Amino acid sequence: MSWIVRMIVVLPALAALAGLLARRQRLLAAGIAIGMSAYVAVLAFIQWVAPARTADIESIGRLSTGALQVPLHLLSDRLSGLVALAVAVVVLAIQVFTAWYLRDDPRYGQFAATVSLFATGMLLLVQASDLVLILVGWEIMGWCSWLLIGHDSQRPEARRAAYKAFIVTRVADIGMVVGLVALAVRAGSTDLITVLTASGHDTALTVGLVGVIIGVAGKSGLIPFHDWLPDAMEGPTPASALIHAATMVAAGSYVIARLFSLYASHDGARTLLAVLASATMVYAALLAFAQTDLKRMLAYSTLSQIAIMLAALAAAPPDIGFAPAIGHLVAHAFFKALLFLGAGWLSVLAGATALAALRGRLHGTGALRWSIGLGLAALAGVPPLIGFFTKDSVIETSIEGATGGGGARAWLVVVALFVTVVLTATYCARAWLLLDTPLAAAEPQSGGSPNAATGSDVPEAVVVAEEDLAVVTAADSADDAEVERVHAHGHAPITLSAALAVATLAALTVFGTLLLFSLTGALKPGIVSALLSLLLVVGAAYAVWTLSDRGRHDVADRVPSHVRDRAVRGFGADTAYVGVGRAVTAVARLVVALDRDVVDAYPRATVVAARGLGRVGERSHRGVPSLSLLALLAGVVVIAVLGVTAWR
Amino acid sequence: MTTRDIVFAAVGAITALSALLSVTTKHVVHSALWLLVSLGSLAGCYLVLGQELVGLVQLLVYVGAIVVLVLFALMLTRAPIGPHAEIDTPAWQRVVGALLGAATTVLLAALLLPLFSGVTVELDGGAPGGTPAIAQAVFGTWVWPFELLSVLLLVALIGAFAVSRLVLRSEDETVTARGEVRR
Amino acid sequence: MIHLQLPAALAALLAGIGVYGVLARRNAVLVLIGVELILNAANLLLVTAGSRTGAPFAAGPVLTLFVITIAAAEICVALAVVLVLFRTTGAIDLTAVPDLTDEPEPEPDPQPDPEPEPDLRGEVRS
Amino acid sequence: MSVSVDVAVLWPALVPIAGLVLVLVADLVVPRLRRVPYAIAGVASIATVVATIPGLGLGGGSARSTFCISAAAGASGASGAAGAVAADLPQTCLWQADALTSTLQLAAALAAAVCIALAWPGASRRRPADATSEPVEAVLLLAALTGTVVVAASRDVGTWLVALELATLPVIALVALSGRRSAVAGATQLLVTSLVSFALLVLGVALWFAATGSPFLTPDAALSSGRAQGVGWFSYAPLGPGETATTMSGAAGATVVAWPSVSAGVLSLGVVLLLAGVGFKLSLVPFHAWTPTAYSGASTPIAAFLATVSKVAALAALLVVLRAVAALGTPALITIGVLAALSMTLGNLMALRQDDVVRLLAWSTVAQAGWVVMPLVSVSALGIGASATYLLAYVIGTLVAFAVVAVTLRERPDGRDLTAYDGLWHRKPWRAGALVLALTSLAGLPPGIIGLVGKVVALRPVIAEGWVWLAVVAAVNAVIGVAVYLRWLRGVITAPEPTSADEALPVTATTAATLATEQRRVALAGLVVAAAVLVVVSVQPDLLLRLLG
Amino acid sequence: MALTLMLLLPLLGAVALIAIPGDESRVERGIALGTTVLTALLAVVVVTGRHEIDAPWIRSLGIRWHFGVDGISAALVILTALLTVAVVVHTLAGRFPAGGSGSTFLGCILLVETGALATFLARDAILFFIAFEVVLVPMWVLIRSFGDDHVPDERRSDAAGRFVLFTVLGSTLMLVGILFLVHHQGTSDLTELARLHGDGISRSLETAIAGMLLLGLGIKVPLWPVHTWLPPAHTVAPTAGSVLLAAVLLKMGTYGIVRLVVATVPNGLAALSPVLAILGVVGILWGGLACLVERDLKRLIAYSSVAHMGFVVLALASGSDTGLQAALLGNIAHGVVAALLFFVVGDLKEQWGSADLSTVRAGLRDTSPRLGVVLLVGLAAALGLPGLVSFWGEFLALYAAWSPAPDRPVALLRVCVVLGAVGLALAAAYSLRVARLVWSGEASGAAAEVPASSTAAGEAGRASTTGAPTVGAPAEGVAAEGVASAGGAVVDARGARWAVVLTLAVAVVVLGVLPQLLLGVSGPDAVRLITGAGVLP
Repeated sequence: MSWIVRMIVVLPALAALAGLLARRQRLLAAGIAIGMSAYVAVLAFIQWVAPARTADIESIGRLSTGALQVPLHLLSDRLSGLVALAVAVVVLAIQVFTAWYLRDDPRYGQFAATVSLFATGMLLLVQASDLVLILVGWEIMGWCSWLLIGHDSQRPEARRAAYKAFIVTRVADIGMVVGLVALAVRAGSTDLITVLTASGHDTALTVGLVGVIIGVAGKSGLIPFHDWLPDAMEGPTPASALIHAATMVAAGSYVIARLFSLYASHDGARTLLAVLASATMVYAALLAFAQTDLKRMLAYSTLSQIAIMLAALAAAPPDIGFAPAIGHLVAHAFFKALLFLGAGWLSVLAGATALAALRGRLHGTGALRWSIGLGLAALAGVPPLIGFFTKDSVIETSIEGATGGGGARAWLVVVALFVTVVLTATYCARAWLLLDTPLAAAEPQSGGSPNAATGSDVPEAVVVAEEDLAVVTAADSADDAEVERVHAHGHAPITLSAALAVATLAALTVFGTLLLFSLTGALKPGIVSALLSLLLVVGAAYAVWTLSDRGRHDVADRVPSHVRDRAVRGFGADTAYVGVGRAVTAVARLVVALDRDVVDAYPRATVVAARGLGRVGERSHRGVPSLSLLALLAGVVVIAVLGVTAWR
Repeated sequence: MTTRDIVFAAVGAITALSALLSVTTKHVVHSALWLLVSLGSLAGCYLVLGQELVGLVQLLVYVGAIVVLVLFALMLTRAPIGPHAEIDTPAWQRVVGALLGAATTVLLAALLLPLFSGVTVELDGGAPGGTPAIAQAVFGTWVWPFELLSVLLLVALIGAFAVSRLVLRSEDETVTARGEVRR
Repeated sequence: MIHLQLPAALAALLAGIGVYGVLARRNAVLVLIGVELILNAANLLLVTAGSRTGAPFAAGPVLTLFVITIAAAEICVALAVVLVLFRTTGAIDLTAVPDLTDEPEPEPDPQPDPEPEPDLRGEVRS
Repeated sequence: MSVSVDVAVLWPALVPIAGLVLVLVADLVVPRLRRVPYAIAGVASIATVVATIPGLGLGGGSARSTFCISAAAGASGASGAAGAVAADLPQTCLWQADALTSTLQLAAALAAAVCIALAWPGASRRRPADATSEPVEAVLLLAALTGTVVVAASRDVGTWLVALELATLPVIALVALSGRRSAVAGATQLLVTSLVSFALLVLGVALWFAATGSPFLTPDAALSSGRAQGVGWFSYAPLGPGETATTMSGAAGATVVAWPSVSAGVLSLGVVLLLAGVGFKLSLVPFHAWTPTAYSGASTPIAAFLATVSKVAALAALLVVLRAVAALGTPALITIGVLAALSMTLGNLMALRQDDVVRLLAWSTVAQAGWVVMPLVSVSALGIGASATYLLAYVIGTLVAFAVVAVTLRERPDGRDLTAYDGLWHRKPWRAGALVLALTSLAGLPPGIIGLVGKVVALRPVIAEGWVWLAVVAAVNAVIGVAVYLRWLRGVITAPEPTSADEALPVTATTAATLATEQRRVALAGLVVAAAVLVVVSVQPDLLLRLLG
Repeated sequence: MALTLMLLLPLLGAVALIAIPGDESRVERGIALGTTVLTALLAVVVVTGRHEIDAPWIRSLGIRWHFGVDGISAALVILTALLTVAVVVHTLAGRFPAGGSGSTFLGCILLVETGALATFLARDAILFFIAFEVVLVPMWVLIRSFGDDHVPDERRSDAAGRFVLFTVLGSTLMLVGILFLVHHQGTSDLTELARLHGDGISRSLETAIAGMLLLGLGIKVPLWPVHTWLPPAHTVAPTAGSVLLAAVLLKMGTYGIVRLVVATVPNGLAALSPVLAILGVVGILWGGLACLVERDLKRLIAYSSVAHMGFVVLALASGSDTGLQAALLGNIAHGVVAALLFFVVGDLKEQWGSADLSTVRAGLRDTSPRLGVVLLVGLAAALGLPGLVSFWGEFLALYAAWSPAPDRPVALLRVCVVLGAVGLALAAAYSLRVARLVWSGEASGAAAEVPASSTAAGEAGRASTTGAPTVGAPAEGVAAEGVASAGGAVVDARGARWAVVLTLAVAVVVLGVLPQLLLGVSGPDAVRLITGAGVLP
């Protein structure tokens, strides 16, 4: 059995390597990528069916690191089985879809290979039974996200977005690294089981848990690290699907789930997590409502949904544990992948991702309409789709946590959850109405063509210094990527396999709930909460329906325009990042100046002093015999006095 | 205080005084002559100390040869006859010189006087270091440095001879005035 | 009988006067006088110490004789050099800055000295 | 006479004297042959090298001695109770050559031979008017060598003084004989400095004699000054009953030293004056001022002689004194430490500014003198051996450097400019290799391993005494020193600028053609010998180190 | 026997090469290549067989010709030998740098190899010092004569002079420290000194000795604030010189700290560890920050070296066996990564004529994908990406600093850990900055800020800087034109050069995936060294 676990991790890596070597042969590259993902999916399925329930699968052997134990074991249990399966399936679907989506991209080979490597990172993290391996997987994903987001490296926005994504998450990783180090120190080992069972060292535990939360906040886009995620839409849509659905952003939830028993015993860390998650889920949902771009809306919805998972982990009572959160992770993986692939499909058809350009384009697209509809419904939590059950489980768990001694922290989560339910339903309804209401019924747009509308406000936003850490990205520039892509490659009908991949995800969105039965406690709907949230969803949808005049208007237009503009731009979070970047740059300039004018001044001053002394010496050595006699006799007297007094 | 002490004090005072005059006089030739007096009286000191041979050699070599050489040199270098202010170094240098000289004296005296305090030598009854003993030592014990000394003298003469005959290639060039800095 | 402190004191005095003489004179020949005074101070000390009973091998007087001889040899060479100096520069002033430029070389070499020692110069700030 | 003379032991001193006499005779017989004096001098110095070889293998405390004074002779000078004491005196010799001494003698003779080779007269005479120049120079060189050889083996103040002067006086004349105006300036400065230094030296000797009562530079003599009861002159005899201290004075033989510390103070002053007197010859700051003037005034071979043989003489003389003083177990001499630090620093700083290679080497000599005496802060066998070792390493390196300069000067008149060596690596790879080895050895960098080992050796006694400040000063100076020598090397390894090199080449060719090939060959031979020694000791430094025991 | 041969072979090769008057003939290439390859083979033999040689050398000083290999030095020996092969192959595959004959160049490389190998193998403290000095002159020649011929002679001279003078100051101070140690312990044998483990020296003296040694070795490492010699040296040095400097010479400093300080004066090191840790962390941050605004690519990598060596120093300050392992691993990691980066950057500089980042150029990703991909691997490794070789050293360094040996200041070290982790973020920032500018080929924003300063870009650069921020096809076209004319086409790595960089990139990955390859070698000896149980079996 253990070889399956190893293969799950190693195969995508091999696929990445092989794909890189075969990048010139497009078919071969696609074959490798898809074949390997399929094989991994099969293996993951086997693991899901029969997890080995062991945590000491050797990977590359124990490291000789002195007192520290680094066994580098892998594990396999129900949790890893479920998540690995979800990941593998989503990756497979994305690989299949990519083969079509990037059909004309000259660097398709690299892209597919990078996706495989990305899958390696996530699967390694899922299967790891060692903090170091978790960190390895974690960072591999970060690096691959840089490559994927920056895939269109001709576009400055893409480069900046990639840079921003990596730097922001990397800054947060300071906490992750310190946290994992602290946890390892506490246990004297990096083995997960040892870490979980170790005791004592409260400081190290606090530092460890808080550090991990900071790291997770970075990767999962919690406030204040959230702003990289919308910008990451600069990447090709499959990359967005990959990052947002099952892998990178969700990895934080998985890590905290793995460490749940430690968190369960530490209220402080959980309170921090609850506050961050609650704030993020509401804030992101609000922003999602205001977005003008479909992909950015989905990105904000991701932030909100991930925050829901983390909130579940923050509020869950210890006896229920992490299962509801993981349930929602899986559900989110399916429906978000579905939504992104659907959005990609749609953008190919429509040649844009801006909602204004997409208005009504969904109407009459058959399978695509169904897919997006299902996705949005699942996102909004409409029964009987998977999103409904998992979200309700989260709410129920939180309420249990709140009533069962969770206190203010859990109540905060509960309130935030209900608010988010309303907001989610609102923006989903808005999106559906915008996309599905035929253009004829809609009011004429004032903005003109998206190109002209977006092109005008770009320059002011992207003037950044070379050295700046963070970058301003035009809010709508994700759209430009699609526009250019379609402009370059033209429209093409979707291939059967790609459509099939989308359909599979749609099916999983509907029936995926069944998978969750394998994880005890993942499904835990409560009648009251379910009804309440259903009521809220329906109410919100109805409100949107009426306010938007049955879809003829964009309901978000009712928001005052100055507020909305700023919301579209993320309320200046990016500017704040730029500010931080500028500050760091200023410090760096100071360092360089100090390096040159202070640190290096000493050697230079030495040289000047040596030269000066030499000049003085030269002036006093012009061969005057009298002076040499003076020096001689003065020297003799001095050393004689010195010698006589210092003798013995 | 014995007779010898008194005699020595007298001769020594002459020695010191004339030495002082020889280094302070503004008169170039006087300086050499005062040196003559000083070295001569020093020979007297040697005699008082019971070292007749040394005293005689002092008179012979120093007073007879060296001082005469110095006088010759003064003449050959066209030293001005009569007092001349230009023979001394700048005042600051002389002050430093005086300080250093005083320091030398003080240092030596501070160390030597305790060393010889109370040490007396009986010279009247025929000193053991008489001339025959010296002769015996020079040609016995000290024969090796003595022979080397002869080599030294020979070489010094040859060297002095060659140097004084030296014809500079640049002789026909304009002779620069004293103290002029060319560069 | 004689107290040896007296000659010792005289020696110290002579040495001091000699040191002053060396430093106070700019005429090379007169500097030699100062040197002679120091030498004689040393000689007096040698004789004084040698006159103490028990000096082996008549060391005091013998060394004095040696020193006198060496001094004579020195003066020989010294005066020769002084004469050459006089012939070269027309003066025997020891406080003068000597003219170290030699006779014209085959090529006068008027080129300015290259900038000495550019090592460790500050980085060129770009 | 009760002085034994063993001619076989004395050969190293007799050979150069014989050569000296032979030169004079030859000049009488065949005054026209200009190379004969040099040939004789060369042969004589090489023979001196051979003569010192038997002394090299001496191990432990053994030495080849002559002019030894038997106990009876010593007693005859004294009388009474002193005679009884003198019977216990170990044999005192005026010539005592152990391994260290022999090695220094060997180095001096070898360096002299190389200098003679470098000074080999050519067919085109520099001073046609001066026919006597060559024999005089040969005589003076041999005399200076004699002085050096003798001073190293001397153990009494008489020989020591005479030999030291014998090593100094001819050099003054040699500098003056270079016949340039700057040479006269250099000679003048050297002369007055040496005269005053010699006067101080005599004063120091007198103080030594006054303090110890012994004319010998031996440990016993030194010990007699500080010990209440000893074998020396001013020692207490055991007081018999009824006797009082006052009655001990006078003819009783054992006189009273009032306070042993007084005598020690006198001794210390004596040693310091000796150090100062020798320091001038070693170019220690502040006795160094003559160095650049004299070096640049003198002709290059003479400068090389000053930088090598003279230094050997000076250090040998100093070591004779310090080996005697070492018996006192005197702790470190602060004086030497200060002098060493000053010399290194000033020498290096000044060398950094020189554009004339001879002046550069002159200042480097000052700096290296600091390194040479630095180990002597520990007045012990360790320090003395280290000092001698460093001296030899320095002598070899400097000799090679001077040889390269001398050979280059024979080819191009601007050979004293630093720029004349630009691109030497490409023009004359072997000579450049020798120069690189020499300069790196002086800088204490590989491939000049011997210089590096020298630095290790020189620092050891300092460390053993715990003189951190001096070690740090030395470390800093090692850096400046490297800057000094690399400044020269920088040009050597640079590829020549095409323009300047092409212009320079024809000049070089014609100049070389006019020069006698034999002259060049001999000079080159000198260079090759020196460089070969440098290579050998760099590969196996132990060869050099073991010579010194 | 094999060991002596291994040391003598490059030496003799160097002598032969330097003595050969000719220029770039076939014979020289053969000698250089044959010597290095043979040396590398012998190195493998020596390391696997754990050879040792012990013969008298300078008897009077008690210095023995004592060389041997153990777990601490094994990896470094192999690294040095193999990298020299890489350097020689890389050199032979291209054009020799201007400034002198090719044989001199190769000879200097071989001399550096000799010195480095001898340093890593020396088992005698003074022998170590001598070997330490051997590399100086050849490296000085490499920088001075064969340095970048685009910069004025004075800058070459300055860089070379700085290198030598700083290092000599360091090594002479180190010598003073060594002599103190040897004087008080009575032996210069490193094994014996390690066995004594500081016994018999008072604590204050131990601290003084450790201070002296650390000061001396710190210059070579280089430790902040005595690092200022490194950036100029790297900037000016030819590719081969940069590679050897970064990958081999810097290692001598940290190796020296392990051998001479950790093993012999542990208490002194413990007393100084706060200072060491602070300097290490300041170096990490300082280097990282400097890299954020540095314009010259080679200088940038030099500063990143300062940062990386800061981690090694931090690990050493912790005093635990994990820390020692981290330091040794970090050492090798930096050696491989820096070598890779300098090879690539050297190639680029050779073609660009400068390594100025403010010049606008086309992205490597498009113009020369091979160089691009290895550069990317190198940068990923430089930012400490897990799964690549640097990660392990840095992670373990942080771990070790968090849980140091008992006698260390825990609170201070933990602060250092946090700051070190900040340094990791900075590493990401500057690595990606380089990747953005070079790999993806970003038109530089700084060029727009200071248009006057970027002379190289000229007209084309100005055209592209104005064009760059605007989005859209026409502007893109202008930028592309400007890029093409300013940067010129970069010929991709081919043949032997490609093999060299590819091998290094593969090594970065393989060692990153299997760090046990290195850790396993040094593990047992590291523990013995920390506990003072002697080093050699």
